Amino acid sequence: MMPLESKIEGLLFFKGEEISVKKLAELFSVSVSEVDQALGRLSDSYVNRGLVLVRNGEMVVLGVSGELSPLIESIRKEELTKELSKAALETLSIILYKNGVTRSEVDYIRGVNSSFIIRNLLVRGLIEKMIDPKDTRRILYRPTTETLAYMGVSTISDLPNYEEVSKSLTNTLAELTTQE
Amino acid sequence: MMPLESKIEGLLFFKGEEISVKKLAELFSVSVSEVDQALGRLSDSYVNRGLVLVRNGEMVVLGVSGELSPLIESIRKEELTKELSKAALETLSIILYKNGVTRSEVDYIRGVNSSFIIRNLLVRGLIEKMIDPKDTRRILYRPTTETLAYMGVSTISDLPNYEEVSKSLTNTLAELTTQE
Amino acid sequence: MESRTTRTYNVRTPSFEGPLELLLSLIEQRKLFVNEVSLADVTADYLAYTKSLSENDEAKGIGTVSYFVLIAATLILIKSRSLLPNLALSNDEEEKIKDLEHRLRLYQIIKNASVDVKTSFGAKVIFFPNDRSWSGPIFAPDVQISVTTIARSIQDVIHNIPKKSEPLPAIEIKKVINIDEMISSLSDRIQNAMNMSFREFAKSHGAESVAEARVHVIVSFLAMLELVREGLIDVIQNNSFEDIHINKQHSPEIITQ
Repeated sequence: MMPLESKIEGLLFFKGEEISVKKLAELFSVSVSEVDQALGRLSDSYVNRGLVLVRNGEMVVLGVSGELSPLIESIRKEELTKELSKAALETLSIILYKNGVTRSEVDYIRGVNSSFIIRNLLVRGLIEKMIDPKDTRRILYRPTTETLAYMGVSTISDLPNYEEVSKSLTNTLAELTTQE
Repeated sequence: MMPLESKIEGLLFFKGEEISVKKLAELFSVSVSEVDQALGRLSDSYVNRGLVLVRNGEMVVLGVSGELSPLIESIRKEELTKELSKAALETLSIILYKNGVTRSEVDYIRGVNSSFIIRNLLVRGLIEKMIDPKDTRRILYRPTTETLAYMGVSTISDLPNYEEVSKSLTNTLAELTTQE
Repeated sequence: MESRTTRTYNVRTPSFEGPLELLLSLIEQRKLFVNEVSLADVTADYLAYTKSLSENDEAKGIGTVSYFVLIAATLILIKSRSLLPNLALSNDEEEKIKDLEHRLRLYQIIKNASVDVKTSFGAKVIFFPNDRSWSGPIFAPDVQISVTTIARSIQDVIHNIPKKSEPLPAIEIKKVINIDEMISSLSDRIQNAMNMSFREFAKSHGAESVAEARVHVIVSFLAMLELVREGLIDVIQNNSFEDIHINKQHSPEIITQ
């Protein structure tokens, strides 16, 4: 049986964002003081490790040890300035022309999995997530306003061959629905 | 001074996606074998922890321990598709246990054309293409890290009956070559 | 193309995606090992299934049937040798038989492994973190992003979308000599007649007896399916027991006789 601190560790890693001690207690069906103790043990276990447990009042989050921040900075810079690959440009073009598309739709159109590329486009602020208004469980991707501005396009339908392209994308996706 | 495995840990945590052993060696200005050793120590340190180090060939990534799978699934918004058709299962099994196989080899073993199934597996991110290092004109298919994660194993050799299955596959394939 | 009775038949027949799956299942049903003896044993059942496929299974499409036929040719060789031990086979034919045994063993290994894969798949998933929100997005464009490059990229995307009907796969086959002869004969006759009846074709091979005629029908049938696999001819069968009409492909206007 895995100790509580390990369960909390896995959860914090997965979430990648702040979570309250109270919420942790609820999730694991334990008391707040049990969570407190587990957090203490988790924090101790990170001595000389690459991770650190940051606690801000009632909120906790997992972070990278401060010693590594120069390295993280340089990697982040590299990520942001690296030239976009052909695959990334293709993915961006689908998201531009389709304006509101799920990851699996992008995958289907490209014939390969696009999760890493989408992640990178998100980090670079080129695309953003939105909840599908028709189905709140679905996440759609769309270009950010900055991207449109950068391209000098005031509205999506100004893109070259907009009608034709969006029609053939829609037709391809219709096949996906009939298949399922 | 922080040990190499802790630096790698912090970096993998920050990246949140797979990175090659070679890239790690470059980033920390150490040799590939030093990275290999550090990865071994890191992996060992995760026994009974909430994290797990998944290694797929030359790629490594940090994941949440499989023991926490039910919890993570319950808080995740997107649902996982766990269904695989019989044909997809067979094709995936060939690619998993053979780890690097051409489409015609898959066709040969299954006795039917597998291009449609292979495309589906590519789209789902369960397999990926790679150039055959021995013959750059050939394309090989291999499992993605995602597939190992779906199977709950941190390395390919942890697959069920891995030794036995891959050995009998290799032997049977070798028989065929000697005969030709 | 399908009558009501054939549909009921479909329901009762377990569906096999490929010839190796069918063969292995026939051998395993009999609790036999994969070897020449067991292959000879199951040949009749295999041929019966293949025949029912080509007659009844509209959904499979004739392209899939051809995979079954390829293996059927080798099985007929194996069966012939089991009946006539003195029958001399060419090196090529011997190789084909060995090759089939190998493929079946390989397939058996994979089929068994896939049971384990099915059990483990998704049972205890290792999750990777959500999209990183600990380092919020910073707008970082790339000079390549312009209307021109994006328009070009989307054209590449559309160009690479696979067409719905992909051509029949061109896998390499070493043909059994008898089938080869049938094919060249069939091809020649098609050149001349452009449209002929299957019965007429089988008959024209000059069978001496009823038994021999039956063999001709089987071999001709296999040869014809081989041609279909290669996409050379189209087969039109109006009803299960009716005659099959053969046409050269790309000549739909001369279907009627």
